[in-house]
Parts: sequence; structure tokens; C-alpha cells
Amino acid sequence: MKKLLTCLLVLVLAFSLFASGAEEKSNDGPIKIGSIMDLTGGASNMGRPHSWGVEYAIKKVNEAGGINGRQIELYTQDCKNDITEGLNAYHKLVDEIGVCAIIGPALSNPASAWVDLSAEDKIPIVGHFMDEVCTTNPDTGAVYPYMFLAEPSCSVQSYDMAAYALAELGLKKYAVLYNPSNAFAKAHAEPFIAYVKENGGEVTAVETMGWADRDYSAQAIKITNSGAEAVFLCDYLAQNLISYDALRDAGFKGAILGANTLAPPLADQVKNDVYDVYFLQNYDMLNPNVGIINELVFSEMAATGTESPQCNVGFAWDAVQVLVEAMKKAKDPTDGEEVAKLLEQTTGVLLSSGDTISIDPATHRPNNMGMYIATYDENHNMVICGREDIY
Amino acid sequence: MEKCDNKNLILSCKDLCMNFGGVKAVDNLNMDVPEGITIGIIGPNGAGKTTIYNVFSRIYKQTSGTVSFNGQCVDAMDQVSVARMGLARTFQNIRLFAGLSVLDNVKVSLDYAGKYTIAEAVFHLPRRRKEERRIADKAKETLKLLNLDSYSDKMAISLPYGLQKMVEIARALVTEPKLLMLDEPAAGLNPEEVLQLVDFLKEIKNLYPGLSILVIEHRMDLVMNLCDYIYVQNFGETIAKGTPSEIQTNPTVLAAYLGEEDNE
Amino acid sequence: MFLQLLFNGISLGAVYALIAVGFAIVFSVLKFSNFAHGGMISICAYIGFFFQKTVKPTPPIWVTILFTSLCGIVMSLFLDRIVYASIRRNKSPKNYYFLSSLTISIIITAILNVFFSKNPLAYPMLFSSTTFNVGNIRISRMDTMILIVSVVLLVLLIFLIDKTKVGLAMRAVSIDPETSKLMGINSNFIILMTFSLAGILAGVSGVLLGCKYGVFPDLGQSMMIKGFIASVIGGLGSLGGAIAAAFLLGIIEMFWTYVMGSLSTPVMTFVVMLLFLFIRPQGISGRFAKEKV
Amino acid sequence: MNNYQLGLIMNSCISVIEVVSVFIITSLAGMFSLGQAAFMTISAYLTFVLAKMLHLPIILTAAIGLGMSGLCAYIIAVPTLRLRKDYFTLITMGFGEMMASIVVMLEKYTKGSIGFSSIPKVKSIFWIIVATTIAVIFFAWQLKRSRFGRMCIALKTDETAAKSFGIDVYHLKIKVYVIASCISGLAGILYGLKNRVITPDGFSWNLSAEMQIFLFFGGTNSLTGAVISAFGLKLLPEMLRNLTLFGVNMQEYRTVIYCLLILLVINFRPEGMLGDKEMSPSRMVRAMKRRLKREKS
Repeated sequence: MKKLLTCLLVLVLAFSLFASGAEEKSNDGPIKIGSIMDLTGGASNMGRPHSWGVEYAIKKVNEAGGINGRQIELYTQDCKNDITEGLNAYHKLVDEIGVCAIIGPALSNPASAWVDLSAEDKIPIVGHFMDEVCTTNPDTGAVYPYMFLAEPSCSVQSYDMAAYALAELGLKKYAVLYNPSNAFAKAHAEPFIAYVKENGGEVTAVETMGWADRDYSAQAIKITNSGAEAVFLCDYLAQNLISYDALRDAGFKGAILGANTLAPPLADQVKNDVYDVYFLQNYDMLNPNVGIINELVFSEMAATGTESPQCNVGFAWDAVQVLVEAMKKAKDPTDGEEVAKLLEQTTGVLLSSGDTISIDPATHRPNNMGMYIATYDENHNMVICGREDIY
Repeated sequence: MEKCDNKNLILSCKDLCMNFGGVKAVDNLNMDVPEGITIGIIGPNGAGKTTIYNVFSRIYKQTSGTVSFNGQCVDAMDQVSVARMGLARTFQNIRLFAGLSVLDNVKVSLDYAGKYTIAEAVFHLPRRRKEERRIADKAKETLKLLNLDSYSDKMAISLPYGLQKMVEIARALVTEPKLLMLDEPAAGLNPEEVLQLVDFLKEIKNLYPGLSILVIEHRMDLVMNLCDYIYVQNFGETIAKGTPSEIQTNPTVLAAYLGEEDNE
Repeated sequence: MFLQLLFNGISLGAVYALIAVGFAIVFSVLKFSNFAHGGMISICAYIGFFFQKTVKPTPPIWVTILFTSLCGIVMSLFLDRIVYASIRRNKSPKNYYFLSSLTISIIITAILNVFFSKNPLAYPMLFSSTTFNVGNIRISRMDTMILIVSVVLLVLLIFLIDKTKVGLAMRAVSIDPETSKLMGINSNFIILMTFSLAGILAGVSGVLLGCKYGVFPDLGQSMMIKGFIASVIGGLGSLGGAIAAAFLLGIIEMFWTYVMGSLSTPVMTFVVMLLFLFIRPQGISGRFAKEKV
Repeated sequence: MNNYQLGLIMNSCISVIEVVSVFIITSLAGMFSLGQAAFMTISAYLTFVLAKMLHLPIILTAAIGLGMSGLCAYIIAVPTLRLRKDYFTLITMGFGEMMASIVVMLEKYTKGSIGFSSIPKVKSIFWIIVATTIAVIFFAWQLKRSRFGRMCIALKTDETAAKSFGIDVYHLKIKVYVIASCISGLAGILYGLKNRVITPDGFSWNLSAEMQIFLFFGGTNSLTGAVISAFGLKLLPEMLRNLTLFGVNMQEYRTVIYCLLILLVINFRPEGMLGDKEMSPSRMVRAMKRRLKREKS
């Protein structure tokens, strides 16, 4: 038995020898910022444009002189939309490389593991994990001091869509089809249902599906028979495609509402013809004279060869702006505590969408960002058709 | 069978039949195995000899008839409980445990009766150490008795064929069973190894006087000078039984083995 | 309503049948469940998609299916050569098949994720309008096509297995590979034959699933578990059983989702599998499952 | 040793515990289970959900969690072990799939896919994990050398022969499976304590497959092989995190490299790195001496 223990200890020591120690945070050299993205795994189709956006934004900030003259070094780590990988990435950046702030990923699973760590290590994390669990403690409601969201949270987005449907489209009966084992979908579906019920709407059917399911015709038939006038879809694009076709195949003629995952290329990939589709959009991407989102999105498409505009590029740019503005105001940009305090009072930071963002100190989430509502015209182009500012 | 009456019967079966579909592997066999007696079962291949073993050791449930072991009826028992009552056997093709050394192979047959629980085993408590030493000593003693102890640490399957046969017998003997069933122990051995085996079995008979042995074998030299009593099976039927000398002169046995004379 | 659900259940069953038979064929001859079948389906879906897109006069769908089946055969044989052949050669235990097929399926998904992690791709439109009505049942053209193709394919397969000499040899090898070798059946050829059939099935189901559900990296994986359970319920290794079980599973799942919602479907499938394994361990029409001495 | 390296060592230790539990099931008793991640889910969720809802100390609810894992293992094993070996694998796989959806169904308590994050912070979690790992290795080492280990190896190689030596194969297999599943549950609890967030797809079907692959890679019958391969293979993706080959950051290809490595072993060293040998320092020294003697002669 002793022999085996020596074996294990030898391994541990050998491992620790070659791993380099953490550099101290110097106060005049380059500023190290970390970025944790889903480069691989289930959500890599959102993570990759997001990561590209962060690099592009940091390059632009460095070209413009960096933070008060100090250049920014960006270190990107992959978290594979998995908690253990997320923690490895976090500790790698904080303890190994010694970054002083982190740009977070688009999805919330890994982020929920950093809420307390960020407070202990005093590392502000600005991200797009729209789930409230990542910025405020679900049990006590207290805000996590170092976690910041630079985009309207899931519930705010769902409220916007529900408000638009109730007010503008005047629809009364709603149904929801979502995958409860997908955190993104669950975080959108539940607020939507709550808002509809509180504001005079009626929820006629709530149908679910699982990761392994591919055929949603039973759910589609149930929804059609429930007499719903509109269905809310909020999964990833792959599932939304199947749900849309299943609903149209089952004879559902009503409106189909969605989160930002109903955006292009949905229209040209579904089999049925596309009508009455309304979905949320953070940006008016196709309109060149609103902010710089248009230029951002198309340069990403040119650089990486994606066929359709990806709003994640805008998210990444905004997160970098919010962080960089706070760091510019701070006496010592590498002091996490000071930067976090400044992040809490972020107001008037210009975003890629053209309007400004201000973060509510009580929730660390933006309190002035509305959402566009978009739809598809007859030849499947995305057209902005509304704006909701409910928060 | 008068010779056996004075000793109690270890194993006896009445009108034992075992058929697979139409084939009568065993056709109402009546056999009594008294204590300390070596009985040989001979007969051409496919006469159902191994099936008899499989029924005795309860691997198969017989179609009809009864089997009793040590005076107790075992028809309803399963293989494990009969083995625990003291019935040990070897197999036609060697089935030593590949992953274990010779010593461990022999220890395995003592293990089921080990007097310590998993908890004691895992936390290395004194009862486990004491029990392990007892098992180890018993196994080493049996191996020394059969002068196989020099091979204890070698992997069982790395030994030459003849030695593996002896280890398999040693593994069966270590729990001092009441009945040892040998299934063609001499199969695949060269003549010199057969002689070694005969001495080995004779040695066992002196060391374990109370042990009764059943042997299935084709080598007549081994059967004739080892067994006290012989059953001859042919197509599942017992065509003859008696002492070796009676069997050698019995006409039906000769016919079954050497084929009919032309003149009949 | 009942008829509509029944029809949808049957068309779902057809999809499961294609996958379950892919498992059953390999299991019947080689006694292991080929988890890599899911990965093969995903690759074939991508091959079919790019074939359909790149070939300028867009070919009719059955040409794509033909081409993808050929690629399926090539890949299947290649897979057998690099992975399973060595296991057969050194007679390693059955677990090695499980493990290597698991590793292959993980590799395939990882590679597809690296290259095609962009948004899902969709086969161009096959039919002008997606559904037509028969009485009050809305039948989707895609489902009917899948139903027809899979029924035709399965009938051909069963015909091949039961009636032809090759089929007889395959059944012999599946019962006892050693003796059939002695009888002069060239086992290697039969194994190649089995894997090519599995390749064809992967190709066909790849294209059909791609058309119906869109093409994305873990298309094959996600359907694999259901197809696998169908092949178990059908009796490991029996084609007829696998097909019957697949349709049964499709219909039960359709009604169960309608009545109880889809959350509890995996629980239901597991319970159905348990029930079958205890009431009829050898499955709907498989051989007896107890270990022989 | 900064937190990053401590975190990696903790991950590897948890992976070692998982692989030891699979070692006991597959290498010792010859059963092939593809659902061990389900027991991690049961123990982890029961421990932390009960601890939060009933405000009980973690130690108590951890015992309940492990007990529940053992009970579920018993319920699965009793009916299934009579059937053919393949069926045991299929049932455990089905059980794994079912457990993930049960957690999502009970989302009122387990918060479903959002992940259960109200797990208290435990001081010196690193030493707890390392100590438990060493205890589990000691546990498996003693089990293998005790009579139970011998009986398991006997029944693994030849069940009929084992039965004819009085080994009650059926009940021993059940006992071994229940104990191994409790160890898997323990790994689940430690995973929860370390990450402080548990999600249903954290303990997925791939994790069960990964445990089997690690064991297989280390050596089908060698405990030291299994421990070293679990420790090493869990570190490998992290090592590849900052390696750049031919100018391409290996981060994206980690899974591919990792699986190719395993395929190489399957083809060219079927019995795993260490096969049956229990590598230990004294044995290595002896082997060295033998080799020196051979070179001299």
C-alpha cells in the first residue's frame, strides 16, 4: 500500500514542478484580461463569434491607445459549456496567468460556478450569461459583487416579447414549447409564461421536449388543438427549426414568437413557408447607419466565413466597452475591487447598437436596454418591426 | 455390491435419467458411492459420462430419478450448496482461474467459508489477517503435501499441462471434500506424466483415507489399478458394473469396446 | 386525432427502425452493439448534404441516397478495418467492442463539432408543399417518403437475409462463427457484408434524418439511444424483432408524449425496456438469453 | 501550488475515485456497467438538496445519498444479474438516461437544468478529496487482495468453475455492485463539493463511458494502472489547453487527440498499458535488477 501512495505523490510533485507560478500584477506593464468562451462543445456556434468579437474589440481598443496608454493582453480559454471546464478555465486565467478581469461567455451554466470565486479573488466578470442566477443570489436576492451582465436578462427579454405580442399583435391565447433540460430555454420560457398570465393573457398549453427527442409532432398537435393564437419557441436554432416545421405541419396557422434564436438562417432552413414569425433582436444588424453593429457583424462574416450575421459579435463588443470604460476611470485598472465599484455605476457607455447602457447597482444588470422585435418579409429577410423597453 | 454395505454411502442415485430432447444422456442409472472407495466410470465417448457429473454437481437438473449426497436428497439444491456440502470436482478441459497464481487458485476454494466480512477485509482488521493466515497455511500445507509448493507463486496457467492437472486436483482437495469427481484427469498427458498422475492419485488415497473418488477415464491402466469398483456406460445405459477383474472378463464390455465378433 | 397520432407514430417508428436494424445486423453477426452507428449516420448526413449542394444540376434525392450509401459502405468497412479487426484478431473480450465503438462515436462528434459547429445546415426543399390531407389527417410528404424508403429497404434486407445464400451464411455465422468457418463459409466476407449493409443503412438514415430534422453534429447520436433500445426490445440480433419493436416504440412514444408530455419519455422507454427484459428476455423474437454452460 | 493546479489535482482525484469504482465492477467482478454516472447524480443531488431543504449537516445527508445509491444499485442488480451479461450493460445504460430526466422532472427541488448551486463552501476541500481518494484506493487494494478479490477474479474468468467451489456468484456480484455504486456516489458528492454547482448533464452518459475508457486504458486488471491512467488522462486535456502544434491552438482538438490515443491502445496494446501487472516501486526495482543481470550475461 505504501508503494501505491509513493506513486501518487511522485505524480503530484512531478506535475507541480513544470506548471509555472502566477506572475504578480504589475501596475505599468500591459493589462491582462481573460476571456472564457464556448469554443467547443454544444454551444460552439454561439461561442466562436463571441470570442472573435472580444478579440476584435480588444484590438480596436489597443489601436486607440489601450487603457490610459497601457495595452491590453487578451487570453482566451475554452469552457465547453461545462462546469468543470469552466472552473479550470477560470483558475487558469486567475491563478496561472494572473488576469485582472474576465469577459464571460454567452451561456449561464459555467458562470454559476464563478459567483463566489470572483468575490474571493476580486475579479470582475462582465458577460452575457443572461440567467439571473449568475448575477443575483436566487435564495437571498443579494447581488454578487463581481458579476456583471451587459445585456438584458432572459426575463427582461421574455417580458419584451410578451408585451409586444399582447399590446401590438393583440393576441390573447399563448402556448410555449421548450426543452426544460436546456438552461437557456428554461430561463426564457418561465418569465414569458409569468408575464402573460399577469397581463391578461391566457396560457393554453406548455409543452416540453428532451435533448434526445427529434420528433415534436405530438406536442405540435396538442398546441394546435389547445386553440393557442401564438407559440413561444426559445431553444437553440437546431431545435427551433424542428419545432417550427412540426407546428406548421400540424396545421398551426397562428403567430410564432421567439427569443433571438429564431434569427436568420431559420427562414431559409425551415421546410414550411415562413409567415407571422416575430423574434427578439438585440441589434438592428442589417441597418448600417445605427451604431457599428452592421460593420462588426459583416467583418466577422468576412473573417470566419459564417453565412449569416451573428448577434454574439455585438454582445462581445459591448462587454469589452463596459469593462474598458470602467477600467479607464479607475486609478489602478488592475485593482478588481475598484473596477467592480466603477462597473456598478456604469452609465452612458456607447454600445455597438448605437444606444447607451447603464447598469443597475442593485442587480448588476442593465436597467435601460430595450430589445428590438424583428420579423421576416416575404423573401426571408429580417426586418425590424418594433421596439420594447420593459425592464 | 456387498463390499460397500458396511460403510455409509456418500452419494447414491436411484433410476437417474437425463435426456436432452430425444437423446437419453443418462438412462436410469443406479450408483452408490461408499466412503473411501474409488469408483471408475468408463465407456466410449458420448456415453453421457460427463453428464452424470453435471447432474451430480447440480449444473443440470435431472429429468427423473433422485440423487442424494451424504444421506441428504439434493434434487432441489443448486450447484453452490452441493459444493459446500463437500462435493469437489475437476473439469475435462482445465478450468484454472487465469488471473490468479497457483496458491491463490487453491485458496479460492477455501474463500467462501472465510470468517470475515467485506468491511473487515477492506479495513484490514485483525480478524481478516488471522483468517487470511489460516487460509494461506491450509493451502500451503495441501500444496506441500502434494509437493506442488515450489510452484505456489507462479501464474497457474503458465505451468505445463500435467502440473496444471495436479494443481486442479489440489484445488479440489484443499477443502477436504467427502467426494472428489475427476473428469478424465489423464487426458492429454504423455505416458510418463500418466505414471506420475497414478502415483499422485495413490498418494492422495493414502493421505485422505475417508475420501471417495469418482473417476471418468479412458486410460485402462490408470482405471484398472486405481479403482475399487467400475461402472461401464454405453449410450447412457450401465451395461456392466463390478470389480476391475470382473469387468476385464465381462463379455458385454468387450463387445461394446471391441465390437461384435463376425461369427455371431 | 387518434389516427393522426397513429400515423405520426408509425413514421417515427420507421426512423427508429432504420437505426435499430443498423444495430441488429451488426449484433446478429458479431454479438456487439455498434455505438459508432450513430456517428456514421451523422457523417452520412453531412456527406449527403454537401453532395446535394455541390453537384450542380441538383440530383434527385434518390441519387444522393445512393451516393451516401456507397460512402457509408466505404466508411463502415474502413471503421471495421482500423478498429474492430484488431479486436477480432487477438480475440479480446466483448467489452473491447463496446469501448472502441464508444470512442469512435465520441471522436466523430468531436470532429464534426470542430468543422461544422456553425449553425445547422438544411437540405434544400424536396417537395413544394410539405403536407397533404387524407380525410382529416395531415400527412407530411417527408414522413411518407421516409416510411416508403425504410419499408422498401427493410423488406429487401429481410428478403436478403432469409432467402438468399449470403443471408443463410450470415445467419450461420451469427449462430456459431467457429463451426460455420469449418463448414467452408468465409467468415471474413460475411463480416464485410454485414458492415457494408450497416453502412448502407447508415447512409440512407443519414440522408433521411438530415432531410427531416436538419443536419447538425450530434444528429446521429441523439437518435441512437432510441434506436438502440428498440434493437434490445426487439431481441438482440433479430431484424424482424428490431423492426417490430421500433414501430411499437415509435407509436407508444407518440401517444405517451401526447398524453403525459415528453419529460417522462426516457423514464417510459426505460420501463418498457425493463418489462420486456424480464417478461421476454430474448425480446420479441430473439433467441434465448440465458448463458449456456 | 496555485488554485489552478489544486483544481486539476482535485478533478483527477475525483476521476480516480470514479475509475476505482468501475475497476471493482469490471476488473474484479467482470460486470460491464455503463450507468455509473447515474449513481453520482443520485448521491450528489440527494446530499445537497436535502442539506438545503432540511437544513441537515452535509455529513448526514451524504450518508443518505450514498445509502440511496446503494439501494438503487441493489434494485437494478437483483433482477438483471440473472440475465445474459449484455443485458446488464443495457439496463445500466437505460438507468443512466432515466436518472438525468428524473432530475429535470423534479425541478422544483433540484432546479433542473439551471443547476443546483446552493452548496455550502467546505474548508480544506482539497485535503478532503485527496484523503478520500487515497482511502478509496486503499479500499480497492485491500478488497482485491482479500478473499473477496480472489472470489471475484475467479467468477470473472469462469462462473461455472467458481460455483463448483462454493462461491455464491449471484449474491457476491450484487454485493460488489452495491459497494462500487456507493463509491461512484461518493465521487458525485465530492464533485459537488468542489464545483459547488451540479447540473443533470454534468453526469451524462459520456461520463460513464469515459470512466470505462480510462479503466481500459490503464490496464484491464491492474489497480495501479487504472489509478495512473485516470489521474493522467484527466490532466491530458488541460495540458493540451495551451499547447500549440503546427500553429494551431490545440484547445479545440482536445477531445479528438484524447480519443485517438485511446484507439491506439485498443489496437496495439489490447490489455491496456499495464495489463495485469500491479506496478509498484519494489516490483519496478526488481524488474530493473533482472534486466541488468540479463545485460551483463
